[in-house]
Amino acid sequence: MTPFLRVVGVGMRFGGLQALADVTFDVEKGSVVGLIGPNGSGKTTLMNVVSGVYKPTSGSVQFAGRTIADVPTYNVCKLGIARTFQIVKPFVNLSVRENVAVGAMYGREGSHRSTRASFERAQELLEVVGLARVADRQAADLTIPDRKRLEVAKALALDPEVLLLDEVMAGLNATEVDEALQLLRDVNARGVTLIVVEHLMKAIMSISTTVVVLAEGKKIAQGQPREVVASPAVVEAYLGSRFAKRQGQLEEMRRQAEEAGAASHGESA
Amino acid sequence: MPAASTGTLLRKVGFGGITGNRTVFFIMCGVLVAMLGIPALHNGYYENLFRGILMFSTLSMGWNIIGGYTGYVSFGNVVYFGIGAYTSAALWQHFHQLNLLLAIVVGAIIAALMALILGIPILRLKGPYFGIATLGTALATQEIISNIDWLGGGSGFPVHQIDNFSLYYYAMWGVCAVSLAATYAIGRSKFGYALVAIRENEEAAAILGVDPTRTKVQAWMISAMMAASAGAVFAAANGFIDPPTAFASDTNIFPIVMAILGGAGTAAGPLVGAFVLTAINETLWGHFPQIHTLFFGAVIVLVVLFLPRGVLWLLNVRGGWRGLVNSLGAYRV
Amino acid sequence: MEFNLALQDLVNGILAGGIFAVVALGFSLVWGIMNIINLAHGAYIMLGAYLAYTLFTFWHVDPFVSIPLAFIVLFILGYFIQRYIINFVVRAPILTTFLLTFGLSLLIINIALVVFHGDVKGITTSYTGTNFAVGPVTISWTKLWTLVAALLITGCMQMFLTRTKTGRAIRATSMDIGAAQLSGVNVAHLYAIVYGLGAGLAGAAGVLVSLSYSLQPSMGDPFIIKGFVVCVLGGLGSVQGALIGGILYGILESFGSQWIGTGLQDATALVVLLLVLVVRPRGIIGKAVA
Amino acid sequence: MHVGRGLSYILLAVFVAGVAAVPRLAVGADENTIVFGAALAATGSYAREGALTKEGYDFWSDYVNVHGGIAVGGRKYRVEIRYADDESNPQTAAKLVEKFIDQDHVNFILAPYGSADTFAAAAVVERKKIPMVEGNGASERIFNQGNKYTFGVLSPGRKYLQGVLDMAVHLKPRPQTIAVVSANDLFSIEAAQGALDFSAAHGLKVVYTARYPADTSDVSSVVSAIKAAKPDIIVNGGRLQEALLMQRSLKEQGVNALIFAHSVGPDTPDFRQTLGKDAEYVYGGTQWASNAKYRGAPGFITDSKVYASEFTKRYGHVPSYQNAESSATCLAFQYAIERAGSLDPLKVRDALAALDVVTFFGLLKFDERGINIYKPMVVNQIQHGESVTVWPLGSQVRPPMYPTPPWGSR
Repeated sequence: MTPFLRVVGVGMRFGGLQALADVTFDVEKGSVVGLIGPNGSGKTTLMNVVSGVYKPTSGSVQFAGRTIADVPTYNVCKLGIARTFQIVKPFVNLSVRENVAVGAMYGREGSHRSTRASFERAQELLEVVGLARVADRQAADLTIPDRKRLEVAKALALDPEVLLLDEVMAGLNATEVDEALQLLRDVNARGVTLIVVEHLMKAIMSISTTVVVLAEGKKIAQGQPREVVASPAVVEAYLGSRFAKRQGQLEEMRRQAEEAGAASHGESA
Repeated sequence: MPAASTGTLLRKVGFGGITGNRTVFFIMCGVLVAMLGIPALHNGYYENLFRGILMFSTLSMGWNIIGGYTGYVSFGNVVYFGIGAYTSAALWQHFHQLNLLLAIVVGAIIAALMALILGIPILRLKGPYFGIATLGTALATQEIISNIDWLGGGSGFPVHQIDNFSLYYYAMWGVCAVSLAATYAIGRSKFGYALVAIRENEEAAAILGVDPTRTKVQAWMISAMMAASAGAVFAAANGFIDPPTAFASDTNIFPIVMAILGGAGTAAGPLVGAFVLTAINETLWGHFPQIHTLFFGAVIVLVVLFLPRGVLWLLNVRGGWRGLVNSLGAYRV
Repeated sequence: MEFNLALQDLVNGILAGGIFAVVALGFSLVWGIMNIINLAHGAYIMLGAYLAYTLFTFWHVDPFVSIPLAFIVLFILGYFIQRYIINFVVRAPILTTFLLTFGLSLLIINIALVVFHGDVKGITTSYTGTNFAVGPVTISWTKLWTLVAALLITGCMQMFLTRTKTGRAIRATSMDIGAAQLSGVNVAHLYAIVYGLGAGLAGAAGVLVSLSYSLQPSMGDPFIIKGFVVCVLGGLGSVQGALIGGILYGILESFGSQWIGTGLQDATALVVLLLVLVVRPRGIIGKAVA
Repeated sequence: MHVGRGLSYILLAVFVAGVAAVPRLAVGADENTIVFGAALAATGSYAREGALTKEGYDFWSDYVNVHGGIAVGGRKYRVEIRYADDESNPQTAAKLVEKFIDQDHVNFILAPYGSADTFAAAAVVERKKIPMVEGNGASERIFNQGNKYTFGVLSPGRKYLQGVLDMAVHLKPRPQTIAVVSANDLFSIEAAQGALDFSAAHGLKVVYTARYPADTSDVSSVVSAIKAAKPDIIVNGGRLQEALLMQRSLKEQGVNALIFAHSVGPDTPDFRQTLGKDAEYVYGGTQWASNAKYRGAPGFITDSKVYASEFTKRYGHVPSYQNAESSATCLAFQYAIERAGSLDPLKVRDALAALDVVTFFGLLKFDERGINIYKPMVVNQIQHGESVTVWPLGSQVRPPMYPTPPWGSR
């Protein structure tokens, strides 16, 4: 069975800058892929490529039997891919409900949904993301966390199969992060595949089924969150080589100490 | 130095949908219906004056679709007004057809085609470049038509007038009513929200599934049809059409000032603007025959400085007078 | 014979290009740096022309001498109009400033109509119309000196922008208004200077126009759209762009009128504008501006 | 209800009242005054010519009122002219004429300046069945619409340049070739067409013809084409601005010819003042000249020299033909009203149609379409800074200074 969404050898060059180089990974249906990496590693660029905003200079993204690069930006959501923006892009002069309603009108099921039905759908989603209280306020008057919630609600209004979340938890306090994580779990539970870009390790660890790590535009690791985080390549990418070497020595010493301890007690603890 | 997006200027006023303040909308519908009684006065001057208001309201509503709702400030809608006028004149001159309805329909279709052909390349431009490209189209079209002998060349040609002159008034009323209804319908429809989404943030709108190019071209075609239908009736009512009359710069600029004065991006804004501006112009002209245009320039300056978001915006200015005053400095450096 | 005619048109175009360059330079400064489409630019051109006419008729001041005078008078007028009127909406969207300058233009033109009346005036100096022949081509002295004056004006402007402190502050503000403010630039004052320069250049261009063309209150309006076309051809905010664009436009209009159709003089230039805009929305040489 | 809402309702109420109370000029036309409505340009591109027309109208009304007014059925009526600015815009002209008739209940209409504005006004008076006389719209098209209520005292546009060519073919050495150029507007095209028709009929070879945009700011490429064609006669159809621009460009490119002629310009004082010595030798067709030798009927100034001197005393400048044709426009009404013996619009219209009277301006007689094709036009030449009638021989004051010397040797 062909995988749900495939990123095949994607490269992105802006003039001299090679933002992405030969990134390849598959995404299982219903999974949650955590996309991590230090600043400037190409995470947001990859999101733009997957969501069809950028056309990759090499390789392609395959989804629902189509190459995303061939699909015009405005039809990508009709295939089932929705996304939020790292720099939020609300319709400033429209009310919060209207912002979400536009997604409901032009998303995947938008064509056979009347204006009234779109507004009702928008109201539902506002309750889901906890913005019902400000439904009639102008989007311009929202706080940063609320604007992020609005981005999620607008993306959900497109009835997506795959939801790309670009640092929706940046700038949230602890309780807000937990609420956001719970929201994402609910959305995922309803069968929506998620690709999450975050810097908060705690969030990524708890929600991702698999993790992909980027550094300087290259994929340096993929797998279960626990293994990936421990691998020296990832540590080196985040904290630099010296630290990785020392951490490797520490790891080595700890393992030798355990072997020595086990030998002296003669039986496994 | 990125200027604030047109959206911030065209802040939605009032509640419920993007049609603008509902009470003012129904008041204006009432005023429009009341205007049906004008011909009964048998005063040619009033009929001419109010037919002018209806014409400019239609043009202003036409501009409002592309400039107010979609945020693409066009300075070339007079092209479609001219096309409508010349269709009506050509139908009479070459086919001896005087059926006004036919002239309106044919004029609207030709204008819509022209908007389609012009729209695809020009609507890719942004801000001042789009504005001047449309202004350039208006000037070029006027000069090209004045060199086409089949269309009367530089000297233009007459349009035969029927005796029951009030017919032109009712025709213009009909065109205006249809435009108002269309604007209100658009304001409540998905298409309307697609326009407003493009005005607010075109890239985000595309992400949400709105096809920018197709939607913008459709908006400009509707805009063109409204302008052309007004032009078709004007040509017959005026009795004579030549390039300067059909493509006058007043017909190009006044509808924009009216939309802004009334409150662009709303349904009733253009109508309110047309009334207020005509009232100002008539009273100025009545009392200062020689220098009324001078005062008119001053009025435009004052309106833009103190009422950038239109009369309807006053309905919802928050914080009373203080809100009004400190919002004036919003764009200072 | 066709070749001689083409040569004459080329010369006509270049000679006319001088005026377009100065007109475009003022227009380009205000647009490039303040993102304002200045529809009152035509009115300032008219004021410059009438100033030259008044000085010439009553005090017999030769128009070329009144170029700096017109520049200074219009600079002061421009400075105050920007500082106390346009500054209110200088950061407003393009629509607001477009309408504001349209209202200002209407105001100024009609004041001039009241003061100078509508009759057509003109300046006829001793050397008006004198010309000399170079082979098949006839060149008018007035137009030649107009071109020389235009080159001088653009030269001075270029030096001002690159050499002087204020000039550099202006260019800095155009790149990033926030950064400029942080580094101590009083932007309101600076914008007033920029708008003043734009109006001053329009005044100077007005004097050049009054040498070859007749004067009446709405004489400035055709030059606005031409100023814009030259800005697009030559690119925004650059002095060389205005000069090259101006000469290019002059040639374009001259050839367009001769070989495509005398009645299609303006239409040809506008069609070229549309083509350039659609192909390269930022002008041929210009740098991209927000 | 916060201030915004209250304010806006007040505003809505104000503007509705404003529009409703649109200025109704108090029209207490007491019984023995004849009121004329005149929509004239005070602003816009015809502002200057509109002012000249107003001078012509006022000069006539003051003269008539001083001399006891117009006799209608045994009673003397004063005359009053009501003005409004039509912004040199045909739509405004039409609106104002409707206002004069329906709102101010004027008796008759005096036409605006310019062919397009007159055309729009003609359509209105036709509907309202109120006679209008015009003296400043020379386009014959106005009279090809079967209008019954519009009369033009002036000769039609095509005759403006024909007089010059009629003179040319009678001069020695007889010019052979001609270049005909014109601005691209109603009047100028007709003037140029008149010249082309005349040339074809009288063996003048047209070596170059072109139309340039009206209100253009540059004609240098047209002039270089004329220079290349080397014509004997250069004829330019256009208004005052176009005449100035063309004459200046012709000198700038050193274009020489035996005859330089413009349809409008030479007889207007501004042309001579602006061009100074460059205006010398230029010919122009003109409806009237102050040295014309007509003997007018009683009731108004009979001799054009007296008209010229009285006018100059009053306005401080020699009357141009626009002033004279405007006064003649009112004269037509004066004689028609006296002959009709009533103010009834239909009777006055019929009197106008049958009018046949010589005035200081020349013969006032209208053909069945309403235009005065019977009045000959005179050809003036600027000689030593003065506009002098040189053709036809009957009204010649001084012979033409022909041929025009090259620019270099003036």
